[in-house]
Amino acid sequence: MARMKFLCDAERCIECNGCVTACKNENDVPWGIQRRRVVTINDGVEGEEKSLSVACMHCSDAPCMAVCPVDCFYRTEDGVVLHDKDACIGCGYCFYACPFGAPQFPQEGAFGQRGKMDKCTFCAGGPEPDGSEAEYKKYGGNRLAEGKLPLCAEMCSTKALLGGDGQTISEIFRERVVRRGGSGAELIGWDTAYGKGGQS
Amino acid sequence: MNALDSIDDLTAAPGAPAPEDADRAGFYGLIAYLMAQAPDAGTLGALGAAPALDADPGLDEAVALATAWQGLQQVAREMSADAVALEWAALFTGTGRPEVLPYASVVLTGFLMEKPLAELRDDLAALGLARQAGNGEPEDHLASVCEVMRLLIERGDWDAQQRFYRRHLQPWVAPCCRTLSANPLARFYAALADFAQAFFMLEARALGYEQ
Amino acid sequence: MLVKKSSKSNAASTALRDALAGGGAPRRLDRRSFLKRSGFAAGVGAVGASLPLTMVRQADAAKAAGDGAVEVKRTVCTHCSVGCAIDAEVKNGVWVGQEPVFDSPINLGAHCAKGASVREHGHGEHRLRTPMKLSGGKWVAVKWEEAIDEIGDKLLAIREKYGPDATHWIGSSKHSNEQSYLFCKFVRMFGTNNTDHQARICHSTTVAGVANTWGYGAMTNSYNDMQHAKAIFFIGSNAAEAHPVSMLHILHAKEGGAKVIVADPRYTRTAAKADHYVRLRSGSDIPLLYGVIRTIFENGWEDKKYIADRVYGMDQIREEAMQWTPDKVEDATGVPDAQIRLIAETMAKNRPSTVVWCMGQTQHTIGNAITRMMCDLQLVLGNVGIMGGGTNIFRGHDNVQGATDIGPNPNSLPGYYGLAAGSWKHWCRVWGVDYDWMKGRFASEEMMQKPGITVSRWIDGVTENTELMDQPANIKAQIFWGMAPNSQSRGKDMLEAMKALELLVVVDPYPSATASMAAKVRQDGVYLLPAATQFETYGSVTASNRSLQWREKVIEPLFESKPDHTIMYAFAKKFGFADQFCKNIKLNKDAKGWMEPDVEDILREVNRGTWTIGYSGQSPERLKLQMQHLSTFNPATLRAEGGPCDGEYFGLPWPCWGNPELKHPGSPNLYDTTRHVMDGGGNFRARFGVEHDGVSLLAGEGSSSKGADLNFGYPEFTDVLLKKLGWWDELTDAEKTEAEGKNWKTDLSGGIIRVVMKNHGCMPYGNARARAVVWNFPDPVPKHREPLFSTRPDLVDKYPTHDDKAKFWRLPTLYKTVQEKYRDVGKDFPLIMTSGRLVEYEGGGEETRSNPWLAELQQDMFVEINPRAAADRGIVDKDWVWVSSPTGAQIKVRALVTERVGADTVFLPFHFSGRWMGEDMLKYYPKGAAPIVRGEAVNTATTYGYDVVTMMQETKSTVCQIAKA
Amino acid sequence: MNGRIFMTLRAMLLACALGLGLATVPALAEQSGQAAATERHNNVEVFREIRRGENQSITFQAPADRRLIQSEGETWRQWRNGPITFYGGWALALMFVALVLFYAIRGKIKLEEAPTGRKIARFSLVERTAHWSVAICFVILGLTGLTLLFGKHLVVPLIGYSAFSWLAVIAKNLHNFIGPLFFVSIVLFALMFVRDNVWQPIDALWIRKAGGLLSGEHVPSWRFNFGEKTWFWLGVVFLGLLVSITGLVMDFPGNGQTRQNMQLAHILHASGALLFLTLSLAHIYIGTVGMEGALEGMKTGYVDETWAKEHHEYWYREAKGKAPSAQGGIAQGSASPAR
Ligand SMILES: Nc1nc2c(c(=O)[nH]1)N[C@H]1C(S)=C(S)[C@@H](COP(=O)(O)OP(=O)(O)OC[C@H]3O[C@@H](n4cnc5c(=O)[nH]c(N)nc54)[C@H](O)[C@@H]3O)O[C@H]1N2
Ligand SMILES: Nc1nc2c(c(=O)[nH]1)N[C@H]1C(S)=C(S)[C@@H](COP(=O)(O)OP(=O)(O)OC[C@H]3O[C@@H](n4cnc5c(=O)[nH]c(N)nc54)[C@H](O)[C@@H]3O)O[C@H]1N2
Ligand code: HEM
Ligand code: HEM
Ligand code: SF4
Ligand code: SF4
Ligand code: SF4
Ligand code: SF4
Ligand code: SF4
Ligand SMILES: [Mo]
Repeated sequence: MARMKFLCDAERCIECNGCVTACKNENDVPWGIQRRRVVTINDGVEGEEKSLSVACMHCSDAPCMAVCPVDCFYRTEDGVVLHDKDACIGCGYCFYACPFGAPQFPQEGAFGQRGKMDKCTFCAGGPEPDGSEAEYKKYGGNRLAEGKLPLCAEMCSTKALLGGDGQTISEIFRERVVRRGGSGAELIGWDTAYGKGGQS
Repeated sequence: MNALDSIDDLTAAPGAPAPEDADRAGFYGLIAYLMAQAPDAGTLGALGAAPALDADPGLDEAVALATAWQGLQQVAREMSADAVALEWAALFTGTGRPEVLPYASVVLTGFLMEKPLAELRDDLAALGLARQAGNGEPEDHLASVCEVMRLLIERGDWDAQQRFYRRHLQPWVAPCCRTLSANPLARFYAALADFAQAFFMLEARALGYEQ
Repeated sequence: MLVKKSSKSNAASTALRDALAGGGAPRRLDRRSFLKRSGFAAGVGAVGASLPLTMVRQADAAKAAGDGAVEVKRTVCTHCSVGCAIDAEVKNGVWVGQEPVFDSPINLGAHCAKGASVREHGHGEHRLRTPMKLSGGKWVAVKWEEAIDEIGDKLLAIREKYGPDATHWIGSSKHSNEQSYLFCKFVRMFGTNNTDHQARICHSTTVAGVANTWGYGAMTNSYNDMQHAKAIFFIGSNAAEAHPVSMLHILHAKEGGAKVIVADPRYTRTAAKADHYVRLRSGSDIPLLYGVIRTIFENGWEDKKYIADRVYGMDQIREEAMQWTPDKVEDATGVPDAQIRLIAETMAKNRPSTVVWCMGQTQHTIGNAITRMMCDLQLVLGNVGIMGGGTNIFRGHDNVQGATDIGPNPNSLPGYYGLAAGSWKHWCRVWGVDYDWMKGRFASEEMMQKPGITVSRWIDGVTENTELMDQPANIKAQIFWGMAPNSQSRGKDMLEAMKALELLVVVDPYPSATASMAAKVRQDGVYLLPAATQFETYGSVTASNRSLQWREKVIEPLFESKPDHTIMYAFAKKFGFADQFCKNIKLNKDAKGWMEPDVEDILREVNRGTWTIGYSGQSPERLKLQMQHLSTFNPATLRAEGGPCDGEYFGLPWPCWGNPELKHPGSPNLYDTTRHVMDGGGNFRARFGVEHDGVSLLAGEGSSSKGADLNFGYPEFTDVLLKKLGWWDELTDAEKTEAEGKNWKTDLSGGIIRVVMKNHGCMPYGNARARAVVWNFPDPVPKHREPLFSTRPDLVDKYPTHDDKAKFWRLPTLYKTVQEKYRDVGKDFPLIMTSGRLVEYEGGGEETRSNPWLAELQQDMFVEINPRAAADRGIVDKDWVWVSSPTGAQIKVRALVTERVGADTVFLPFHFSGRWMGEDMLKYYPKGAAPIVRGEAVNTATTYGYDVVTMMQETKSTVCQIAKA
Repeated sequence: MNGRIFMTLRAMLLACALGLGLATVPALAEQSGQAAATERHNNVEVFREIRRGENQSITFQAPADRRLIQSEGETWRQWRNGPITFYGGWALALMFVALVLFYAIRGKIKLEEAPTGRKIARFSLVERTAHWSVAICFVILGLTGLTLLFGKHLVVPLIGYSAFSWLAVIAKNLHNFIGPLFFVSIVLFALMFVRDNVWQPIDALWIRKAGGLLSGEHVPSWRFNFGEKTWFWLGVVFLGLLVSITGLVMDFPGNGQTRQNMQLAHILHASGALLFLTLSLAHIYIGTVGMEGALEGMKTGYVDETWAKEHHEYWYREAKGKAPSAQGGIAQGSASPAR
């Protein structure tokens, strides 16, 4: 079975935010929550500026899952980390634990009132029946069930953001690195990129 | 168009509705009409002069409705048609986003013209209903779903009423009325919203029964 | 661990929750008695029962509201000229989903932030819903019929009293080709040339400069073709933000080894992807380019044969270049010679090499000369007319190319035919109207042939002393039909102009920027009409690379809005020329009983008249067929391989010669002599005569396109030339009748073109040399001249601007006077102020700032300022600051302290409006109509300055001072 | 993999391999060869920089913490799921077992002499109210907090996810709302009792004799003995303030605290809370089953003279000497309950 992964190529990402609004569009994510964010390092510094688009990485040993007090996370057969909003109590622990700041909350009120956690679903919905209205309302689209891949990756303006079966996309990326003149051998593993939280 | 003609066309269904259903239909019609446009002086007068509701004090919902109805009639008697028209325009029109957006899509998704409207259109088609020519409002407007309820009551189709209410009113009408009622520009419409909310509460209850 | 719930357990937990929440099933009681106990059944609802239904009705069985199926409508992003295709999923008329079109050879499914969020247009929350007018300082709704009547009467009265030239009509590059074309025709039938659109303040200098160099003022190649380039030189273009999806092709080229250089006053996101970055002083492109050309000549890297055979006047360029010694270049540009050499060498040694330019070069008083320098660079290197080379001019709005080609231009009829009597006669024939009738619509034949006032100057058209103007009266009525106010410079003066008008009409889905400015200074005389967006109508759109794509209608017009062409027709009826207006165009009745001119028919009329630039072959049928077979096009060549469009280029890029039956495949790269003309090949256009000052302008021996019967330079084709060559008899009899006394541009049968191209492999427009020297321009050989507002008085003295012009596009226009007055402006305003784009917003921004998915990403107007400049002023990141300009304007924005800009330059995005010199304009917006994000418009603070050929506004180089707020 | 996914992948592949079809364009082998040596081709260095966490910016303004990758989260997770759960859990369990054993061995600390029936006022109504509100809050906070920490290990297996999730919502909300109340009560409470918890020379004796807990000997003290003082200072004051302050940091997000602040707060909170709970078991033990007559004081406000004499001899004497044991006539001075 496929193991779904994202990979963002900093040599290509131009910080156009296409992926970010694609996600909003597909999943009707409300104002204030960004399932995907684009981060730039060394903004404006000649030769040093790089951008990356980041959402939930669907970690194999997912920290969010490990700390959730109600254990509302689960992993699909495709390796996608999803959660159940009905069970979520909005404690914020997943947000403390996640290396990527993926979990977000609709509010940030007094007495720890955050509402239900929301994060990237790899466009795979949630525990409700596939494609149901209830699923859409809570989690947005379920593209995987429709045989499609995440919209953010599908729409990436430069194909910097790859999403899909981990092996296939790293192969695509490796080819690209080779084409750029690298050997491909130094291709990074998930460890280098994302640290312990994300090894696969 | 003559009001009664259009109703006659549409109530081809078995027999005339029972008197209590006629009243329900009337209330739906009233809410729809007042939401769709500001009432003229005649309608406003008729509203002010309509009979009061005689509720059983043991039924909380009914008492609430009677009170809200009284409140609405009171405002109708106090305000001029012009004032209500100004209020209607201030609340529901604008060159851009109006003050209040009484649409299912907005209440449920935060946006106009969203999926709830698409779902609604499915059901309207199945019920053989459509938007009136020349009406620019999308069908998930509060007035529009109320008119549908009115028609379904006049058709006497209880199941359809139940289903339609559950799918297209229940999820959003209460928050919608709350928003309208809380708007600082609203006076007549705040009273209408309170009445509507009380009415919907009662409807939700009534529709919980079998035929 | 949880797994997917079955619906059953879900229901169970719902029940549990309901129970906890205190809900639950109703107590036992029967319904009727429940209702009775509630006080029903007493006729209490009677008041409502007698009211009419206004929203719903019994449907005719035939057209119920929806069939529930999801339909896919193919359309094209409306936010820039890249032309990314979009599949819109529509259910019951609601736009419920958006899918990428992987098959589009242009974007392969890719989108930037704007394109990925276009579905939001389907919500239309901040749209104008009904016509409105300003009455006693308040916005009130009016009925469409009333609005058309009132506006129509006022316009007719103004026409009567002051003449038709007292009106000014700004059309839009957001209109489809058909709407642009119709608008051009519409304004002309009203009787004036006072019409314009975005191109004026966008690429007008490019169009003029480039067309005068080699024939057509358009992008020669395409985004896709850049994959074949081995070096790419961006100068004054920030493609990563302004044309993000183009980067798909560019990064691909780069990964294949192409070298990318970016020259810009800012280290842009495009620069971040380049191999080399060169920081130049804003406005100094000409010295930089001369430096590069000098280096090329000095090293003998020029393409000598190419220059000899295909270029006119290169010696003079060389001469001028030699004057630009390294020290002079560095003094003017700030770029050291090593970098100049790097550019020259990279471009010369990695051929084919291409150049990209955009607003950084065009928006200057000398924009026309800068753009010609770019052509000269490519001519020196022999890069034009080849795959991977060319001048890749990235255009602006989604249809600015189309609107430039066939839309409302003050100096030309569709297809660059100009305004001469012959041009009028040609179009009158196409339109099926009488030339004399047409003439009668204008104030006089003189006014009919005199280019109108440009959009950049309409404000002066209102307020200028009438005596000094080249038209009988000032502008009294201004119509904004798809353009924002905050995109034109000198915002402070615009407010005065708005005040002075008698009538202001805005036809726009999002008219509120104009509305708020107007309401600030007026009580009455402003109308807002809700136009439908391009997703609510259908038609063709021309991308930057000259490809046409067909948009399907995604949804019905929202609220009370109407498509632009329907509104035009309604006004034509009111003005009394409806019959002439749509003589050859079918009318369809829309759902509300309004007459809508048939879009396909409009395009067919365009096809019938626009021979000059080959808008003649793209019939609606051919375009639609292509949109259905996108997958057959190869993204590297844009050519269809197999399928029903086999051999055609994507979008039938113009020129797509002859009539549709000729089946010309379109021209992917202009002037490409390596292909046959029936295969998209060509050569430079013979447009400026056959000789100048005794030197032949025709191309040299052997420089014709592949397979041409005439393998040398030749002039353009006329009936006479055809006869001389003995090709006349190849015309059919019908063609002969039509072509007699005509040339290839005016022969409505298309016979001349057919014979010349198909039978003889020649270009109908002749085969000439490109002109490195454009003798009809103020600076035939491009010369550097300092901006009117410069921080360098020493350079102003060395490179002074032009002399003032008395009557230029109907208005007195100042150069020297201003520059001299402000020679030392740098003392008080020491920072160079430039402006440009953010990826999230488009243009004036009212549309995109109303889209929550985009607005969320950029919530504050800001100024980019270098850490040093900031420190000198005690400013830290995110501080509020005042940016003040010599006009006395000052705007309050946030400081973004960054190395992106040098210490002498600041950059401001231009997409904001809704704040005015510190004041929040919220109160002037019709209630609730303000976009989600508001901010100061940079153009409130921009200064005077116009290109000496085209009236392009100077928005890239002016001056300012910044202080902490 | 079905067709659509294939299409997407095809587009991605196309985007990176378009040129492959175009083999006619000679690869710029020479240059790219050189380039390989000097340029970055993959993301390694970028990610390294990002993990260093410097110079990052995000166009979007919302999250207070604008960093892309935060390694602290992992540390936090290890602390919480590791030592805190583990040692905290064992500490609680062991304390409980220890007390049970203690009870089994030592039994209830009985009064040695018979109660006199004469009562001495020990805690005023105000004091008792304060104590019990602290105590009730504490118990609720403790139970709800522990539900969050151990619930998924201990409760889920018993009642299942759905029910537990309901329990957890209630727990979380109770915890979050009662927390601040606890904070207020504990501050007032501490102020009230601080006077009688200052060091007194006699405490040295108590320390030397280890409170007589094992020997059974009575060690004299003033109003509170050193054991109680330890509970006061370590428990009420230090841990009380610690959990309160850290709790408030977590309870009111959006006041500028970053994710890192909240992680730290959480670690301190949870560790403090567990220690607090562990100690509280001892206190509660003594206050209830552990010692005869102790609870009475907190319940009614009065203690029997015998109890007072045996457990707080100095205080007893002082109280006796100064005022009669009449209702309302409560002695002044250090031995007196707060005013
Ligand atoms: N996101 C987005 N995309 C757009 C648009 C939009 O509004 N938003 N608009 C579309 C339109 S209408 C257009 S015309 C294009 C414009 O696209 P671009 O021209 O690429 O965009 P700009 O940001 O206006 O300007 C480009 C660069 O010119 C630089 N510049 C300033 N002064 C000079 C100078 O004197 N010389 C040189 N060489 N460079 C200079 C600026 O620093 C800036 O980085 O974008 C199109 N695409
Ligand atoms: N300082 C500074 N100023 C600049 C520039 C700069 O770089 N710096 N760039 C300049 C350039 S290149 C350009 S192109 C201009 C762009 O400036 P504008 O063209 O003025 O900006 P837009 O907001 O794109 O305006 C288009 C308008 O058309 C409306 N519209 C969209 N679709 C339709 C339709 O179908 N029908 C009708 N009727 N209306 C429609 C939109 O709502 C919007 O109000 O700005 C120029 N101004
Ligand atoms: C001012 C008082 C307190 C406040 C404001 C407070 C607040 C919090 C907050 C915000 C959390 C995070 C969990 C969530 O958001 O639901 C938490 C967790 C916790 N608190 Fe408190 N708390 C307070 C006092 C206490 C006390 C007195 C105890 C124990 C005696 C305690 C024990 C715990 C425990 C065990 C956790 C769970 C830790 C975990 O699951 O990892 N808290 N508290
Ligand atoms: C629910 C269980 C509790 C019981 C049964 C209990 C019982 C008692 C009793 C009987 C006393 C009186 C001791 C004496 O007379 O000397 C006492 C005193 C005290 N209790 Fe509690 N208590 C409980 C919880 C708490 C909690 C949660 C706290 C603080 C967080 C607390 C803090 C104190 C303090 C500070 C004193 C006074 C002793 C001193 O200041 O040193 N108690 N408790
Ligand atoms: S830890 Fe963060 S990135 Fe990893 S699966 Fe959980 S939410 Fe996603
Ligand atoms: S916020 Fe929700 S999902 Fe995240 S850890 Fe808490 S309960 Fe689990
Ligand atoms: S995979 Fe889907 S949910 Fe996740 S960021 Fe991308 S679009 Fe959003
Ligand atoms: S769409 Fe692609 S290029 Fe644009 S920001 Fe996202 S990942 Fe980067
Ligand atoms: S704005 Fe331009 S690049 Fe972005 S999606 Fe639209 S057409 Fe493509
Ligand atoms: Mo533009």
